[in-house]
Amino acid sequence: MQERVIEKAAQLLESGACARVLGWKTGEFFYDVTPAVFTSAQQVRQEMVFSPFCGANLSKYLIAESRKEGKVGVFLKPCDSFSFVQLQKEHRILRENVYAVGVQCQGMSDIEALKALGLRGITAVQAEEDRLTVSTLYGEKTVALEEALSLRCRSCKSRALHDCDELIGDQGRDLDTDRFGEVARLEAMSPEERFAFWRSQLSKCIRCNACRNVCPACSCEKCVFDDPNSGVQNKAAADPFEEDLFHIIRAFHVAGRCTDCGECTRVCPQHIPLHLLNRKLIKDMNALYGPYQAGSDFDSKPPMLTFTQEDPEASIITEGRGIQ
Amino acid sequence: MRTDPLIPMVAQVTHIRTDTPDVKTFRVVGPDGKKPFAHIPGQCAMLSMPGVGEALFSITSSPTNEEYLEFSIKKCGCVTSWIHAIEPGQQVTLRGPYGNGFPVDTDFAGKDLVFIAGGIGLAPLRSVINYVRHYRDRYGAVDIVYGARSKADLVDYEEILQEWCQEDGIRVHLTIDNAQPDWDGHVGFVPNYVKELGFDTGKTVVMCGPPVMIKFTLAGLEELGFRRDQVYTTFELKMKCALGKCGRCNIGDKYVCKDGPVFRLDQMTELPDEY
Amino acid sequence: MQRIGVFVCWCGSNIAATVDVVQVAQALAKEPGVVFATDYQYMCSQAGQDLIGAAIKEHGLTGVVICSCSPRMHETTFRKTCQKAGLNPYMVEIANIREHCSWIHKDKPTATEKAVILGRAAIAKVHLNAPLTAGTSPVTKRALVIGGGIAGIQTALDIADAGFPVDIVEKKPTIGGKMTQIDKTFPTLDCAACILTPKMVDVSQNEKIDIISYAQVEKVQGFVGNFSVTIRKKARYVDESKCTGCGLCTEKCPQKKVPNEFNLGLDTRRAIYIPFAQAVPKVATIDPDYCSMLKSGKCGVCAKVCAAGAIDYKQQDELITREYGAIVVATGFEPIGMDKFDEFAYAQSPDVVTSLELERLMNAAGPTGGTLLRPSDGTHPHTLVFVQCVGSRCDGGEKGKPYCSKICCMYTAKHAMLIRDKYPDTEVYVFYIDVRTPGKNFDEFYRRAVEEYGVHYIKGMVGKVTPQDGKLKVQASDLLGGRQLHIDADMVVLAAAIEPDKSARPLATMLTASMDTNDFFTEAHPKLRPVESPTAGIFLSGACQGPKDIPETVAQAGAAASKVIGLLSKDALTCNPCTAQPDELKCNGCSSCENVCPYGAISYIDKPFRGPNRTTLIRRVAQVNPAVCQGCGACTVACPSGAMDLQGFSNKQIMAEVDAICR
Amino acid sequence: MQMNQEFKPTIVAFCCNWCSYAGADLSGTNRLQYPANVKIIRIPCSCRLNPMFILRAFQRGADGVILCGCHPGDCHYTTGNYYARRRMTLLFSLLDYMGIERQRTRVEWVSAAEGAKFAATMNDFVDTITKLGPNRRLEDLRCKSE
Amino acid sequence: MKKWELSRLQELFEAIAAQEPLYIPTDVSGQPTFALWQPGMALTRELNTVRSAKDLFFPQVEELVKFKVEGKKIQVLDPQVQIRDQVVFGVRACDARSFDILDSVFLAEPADTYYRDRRAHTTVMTLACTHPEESCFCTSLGIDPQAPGGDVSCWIEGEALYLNANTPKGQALLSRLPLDEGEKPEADRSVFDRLPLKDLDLTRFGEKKLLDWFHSPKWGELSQSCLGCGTCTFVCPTCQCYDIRDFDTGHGVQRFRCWDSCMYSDFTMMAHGTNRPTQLERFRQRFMHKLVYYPADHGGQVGCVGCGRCLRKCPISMNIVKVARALGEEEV
Repeated sequence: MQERVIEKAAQLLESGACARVLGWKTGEFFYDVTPAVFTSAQQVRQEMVFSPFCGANLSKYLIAESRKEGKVGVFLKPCDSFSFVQLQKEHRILRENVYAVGVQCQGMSDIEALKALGLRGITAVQAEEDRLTVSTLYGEKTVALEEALSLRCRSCKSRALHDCDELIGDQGRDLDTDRFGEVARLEAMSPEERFAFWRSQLSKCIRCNACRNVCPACSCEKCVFDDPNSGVQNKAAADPFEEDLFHIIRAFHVAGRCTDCGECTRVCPQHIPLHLLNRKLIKDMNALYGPYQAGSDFDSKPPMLTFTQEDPEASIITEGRGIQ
Repeated sequence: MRTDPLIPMVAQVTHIRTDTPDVKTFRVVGPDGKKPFAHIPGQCAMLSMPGVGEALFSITSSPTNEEYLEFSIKKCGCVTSWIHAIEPGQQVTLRGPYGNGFPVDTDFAGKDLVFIAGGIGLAPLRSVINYVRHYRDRYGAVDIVYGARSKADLVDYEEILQEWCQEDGIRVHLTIDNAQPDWDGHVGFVPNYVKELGFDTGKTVVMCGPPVMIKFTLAGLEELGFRRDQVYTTFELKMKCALGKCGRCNIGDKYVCKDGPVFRLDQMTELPDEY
Repeated sequence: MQRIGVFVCWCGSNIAATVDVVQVAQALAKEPGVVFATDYQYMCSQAGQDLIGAAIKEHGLTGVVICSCSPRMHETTFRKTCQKAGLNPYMVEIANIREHCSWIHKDKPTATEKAVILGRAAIAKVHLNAPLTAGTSPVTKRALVIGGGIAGIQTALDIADAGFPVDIVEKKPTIGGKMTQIDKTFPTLDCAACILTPKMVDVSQNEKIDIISYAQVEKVQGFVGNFSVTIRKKARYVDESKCTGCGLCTEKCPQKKVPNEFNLGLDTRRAIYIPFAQAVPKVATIDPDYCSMLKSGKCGVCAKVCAAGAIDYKQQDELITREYGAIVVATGFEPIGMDKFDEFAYAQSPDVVTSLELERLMNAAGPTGGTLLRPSDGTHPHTLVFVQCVGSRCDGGEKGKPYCSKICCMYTAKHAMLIRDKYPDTEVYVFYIDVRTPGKNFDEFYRRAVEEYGVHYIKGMVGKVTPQDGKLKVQASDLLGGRQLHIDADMVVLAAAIEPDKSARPLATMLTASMDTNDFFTEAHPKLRPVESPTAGIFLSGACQGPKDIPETVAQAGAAASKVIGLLSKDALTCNPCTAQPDELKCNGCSSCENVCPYGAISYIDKPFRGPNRTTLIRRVAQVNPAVCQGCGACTVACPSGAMDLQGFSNKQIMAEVDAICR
Repeated sequence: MQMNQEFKPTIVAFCCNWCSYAGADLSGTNRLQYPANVKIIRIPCSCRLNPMFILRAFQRGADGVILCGCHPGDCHYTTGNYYARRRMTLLFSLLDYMGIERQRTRVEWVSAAEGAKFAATMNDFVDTITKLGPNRRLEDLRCKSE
Repeated sequence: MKKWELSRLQELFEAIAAQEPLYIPTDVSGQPTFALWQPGMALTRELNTVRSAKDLFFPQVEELVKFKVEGKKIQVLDPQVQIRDQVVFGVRACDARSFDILDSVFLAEPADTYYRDRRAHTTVMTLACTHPEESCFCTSLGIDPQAPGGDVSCWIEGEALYLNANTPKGQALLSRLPLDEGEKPEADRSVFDRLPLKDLDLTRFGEKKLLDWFHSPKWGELSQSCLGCGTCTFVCPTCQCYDIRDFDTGHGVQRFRCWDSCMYSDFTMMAHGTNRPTQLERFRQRFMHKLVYYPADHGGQVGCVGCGRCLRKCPISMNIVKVARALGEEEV
């Protein structure tokens, strides 16, 4: 796969089809891959990488890149392609300036998953078939690829690539993973337990804004939390309330627009399961207003921007009847 | 009560003068009705309204004024808009003085001085000019070149006419950007006017104004034969602590709040041009 | 920082009895920015308004807070007051300390404390108010009247009389409405057709009036002064311009078994028909449900007999889009269906009829030529029982309506009287809950029925009607006599409740005009603005707003017309300046706002912006048409970046109110 | 809040201008009592209610927040309350999911004619919140009065 | 040197906490962080905390002063910041070095009294590293992870904790504890020689002119995928930029300071614009400050302690090592 991606990128640049290509660049280690803009085939061949650690969703970079001179090539994994479509739906990406190459994905690995297995001082990883050989400062260990799978990939919604000009690998299908299991588990708790859970999680927040800045849905020109005129600007959570406020409002602002790409949880330095907020809203919207997947098409109306006269009343929540 | 440089004192605005449509000059005294603190021309102070915010302003009154501090403030942001809306008697908080100030008693001593200001840029220079006027015998000839968009935008116009223009040994050169009916003075931009005036290269230049003005005036001065080490200017950057700690006004290895705001231009050539 | 004046109104004792107004003024005087605070007996009086005006000038006020009655009552008054004193009218905020405070609380300290908090919220808001200037929009000098009954006719005639063009949209092939079906009118007993048909002719001959019959409103866009309405004119398969109304086709048409809706199905008509002789426009219409030519392509008799060549089987529905400045709703009423009232055997016996059917049975142009005959066997009925309030004043409202249909008492008295007059051999019983006869000469009329004509009025309800041996066994209670009655009647007449026409609900949605739970249109103010809908530019005429008799309907129709004339005589309208405004620097151009805007007020443009380092960025940003925006604020919440804000109800203003209240 | 003092909740009621605010007016006109804890904020339409305002109210010390608007289908702006309904349903669900007491928030449709319903609703809501006690889970300690 | 049985570590904590509040690195909701020790609270098994130990002296949010405003009058109220003696255990050598860097900023005249008082009242017990992560590079900054410094240096070797007081404050603490005497066996240092970043050199940026680094063409490439979040700044033990903000509580105004990040677009934003308009300038500022500006002003001391937090936490895996390497390439 890596060879095909690099070759494609090089070819796009060499042929002049694209002025630049968005991909991933090798790092100091095997896992610290950085999204990068490549401008020459030579650079691509030297520095480009496509490994199971290329988790970063590149679609958000297209907001700026597609507005620059010349065409930009981009490699999109299935979940990234949902964001790609959603951003187009919101008129954020100029599609005519983008050449999208879909890359089939069997799930991405994550250094955090390896760490969760107790591995420390990881200096190298060799991938072969379905196993990873992990070299550490303290010895070598072989783990199943599945064990190294990133948290979000364990509940992948779809391997279908959307709106790509070209595919590397086969077109995938929607998957039927238990995406809302964790949400349901929380829902089943008592309010006190849920409150304790979220307090313990959100109190870790350091308001670094990584979740927001990486989120393809949080692509506002100016976020309300940064805007001195919004009346709610804040920089650090000075009170537990502000920790909640930021995440509630963020979840609400991306409701119906969040494609569930899982970047927020991936980048959180404090491992707050932020996707559980977004997934709750997705689950509710699906249950209340019919199934909807942001970024899966160009025509459907996001549930927060439409209504039916028969929508359930808010009293189903406030009177505790719940969402069926 | 904790004492910390970040904890301000309460001060009171006793008098407000409207200079131009968007500049007002505020007279501030301490809680005891006296001048809050002594300062060097070119130094600044943090004024704030709790709940609105804190901002750094240069002190425009001369240190020789024993009664109060003055600040000429242009309305441009949140804090300045608030200050423009207050009335005399309003209390504010104050901390300072901050910054190095102009080397009035060292580098400037005995020199011929040329002050060049544009718009609100006169504010920090007014303190020096009045200081120099007060100790007139310590300095040589004084030239003041001051320009604004229009006559109405000239700050301290009354003081300039009534006092500066009347004083021996001080030559005031006013200019406005565009001609207007009730103006018989010079018309044109400051950099060009400076070149037209063509000062003796032995003089020391003190300059403050918008970045464009600084840039072109400096070029003009160099054309006239001035060296950068003869030119002083003062900067404005975003500041929060004014103590060289919060990191905002950091340029290169300098902190504008603590190492500035007054710089001799040859010192700046070593710095990134992030100002 | 604003310079705010606070004015606390006593409203006589309405506020002052429960709220310590002096204390409120004193407390609010301490709020930041307040430079003047006072109280006065009646702020809305001329003296009160003068006081405000004087204070604005004397203290150089930039904002005014008035603690008084509801802003719905006097906001406009105080805005004008301030405007006169040179202050922008949108620098005024009202703290509602009457309806929301003094009138609902009894304890003075509590009410006073609350009044202070409400005042604080208003002060906090006015701090963030910005002067707003209302824009203007032009007025299209043409009115649309929806419904061609007596209400619509009268409204159209009055508007046309003032020189403005009017279109009437009527869903039936002819205008005239329910009144055409009525025989005589109470309390004068003059013939309905005699007073209505000349008016119909007036309409058809009036150059200013365009009748669009057999048509329905399909889409409404725009706003007061600038509506754009799409009307679907149904195909009648007859060219209106050619048809002379000779009626030959309606005689020759072989399809004779079509229930005649004009006579409420009591007789039949042809597949091509003119509803009645005086129809306007007097043009034939083909009923596509029955015409064999249209259904199977076989027949074509009408086309053959039509000398004018007006028949056009290929005619299509036509969509007409026209611009209007004002729209009058005159959709009228219908009697409710009787299917839920099995006890009266309406479905079982043709001799159980509704009052409107009785009108047809007594009308000279009706199926019986005006002779009262039993529909079942055409015999002369001797005993008639009238049942009142069938479906009216029903508690719970499952079977019928909670309201009084208002006209039944009088038309029943009329029917009873006419029958006793014409057929003195009949016995007429009227079962009633109450007899309601407010109105000029109404009670006299009812008393004549009882006293002169010997109609048996019995207070009580009919429990059951059972058809048996050609008779209708009526079981009823006599509440005053305290006994059960059994009457063998020949006919039973049901005073069916009336309800708004079925077309009203979808129309209200299109017009964004509000309705009450019974689907009657809501008026802008029940007393002071009875003929206007809360939606600007929409006016109400006739029974669509509530049950009415003919004189009331005509009066309201005239009133609606005069309101329309008032609107159309203006060259431009002042827009509501409290509209949404995007901050282009924050706008993402994502279209969220456009998606939720009910008025289509939002569009997008690509606009160049200054980027960092002297670059130019082209960005898609939202634009709001202030003439179209009505200021609901849906877009402001849909906007994730907060770029869209609502003037007069900005995010910061509302949050300032929240802060002040929760402090 | 002192322990020996009776808990008097702070309630913020957002009312749409056309129906519920008028309903509240009618309730006043008819002298129908409801507790003074309820303070009404007028908004043009229920769809103007930004979730931010609700959170702000809780932050600033509100113990309950209620939104009143026109009945579905009766919105002065035709569709505003339908959007409000979706937004509030989801917001309340999210708050509930985060363990915030679901009874602290409510949406009630009150027409201009329903003065009695307005008063009854407010009485009931105040009652519910009083029983529920002070808002502790979504409070900002800095905003509590000393 | 003092000694304590590792199996009785909780008892040591108990003994310290009985005298002064004790902070230890422990796992809170799955994340290692310094927390107030409570009975039973165990040391984290992770090498280091997510956030650095700087929080102890320079908390993310800190109230500075209160105001009361009435009409035109303002009252300045004491924030009543209570700073008591406290002990922090388990600070790694890198974080301990970061205190020196923070001191040079906060204790420079005029000193920040909030920071100064916390420093003065805190006894720092460091803990030597035995199991570094691959991202560790403190050794390349001249830090010995086995000689962590602070008021008391601690080592875990075998089944014992060894303690050595470095300062009078440390001695005072140890003297109050019932410790045994003992000599620490020589530790195995070989793992430090295997560290992949051991040869990194961050100290040579003083060699060239400041402006040459500033104008390096590499900055564009390096910063192009930066998200502009504050993760690196907030987990960094030496980042110390802060913002001062006011919060109107409805009863008064709280003036507080909170961490800020030079990576944020509003960091230098003024009413009429910003002097660092794009992420390139902001990104450059952060690394220039650590590698060039700070050393220029502090005798060559680099503003980085090699803790490796930014390597582990950056969402796009851009970090000081990559920057230094890229600039180094440029140099060659």
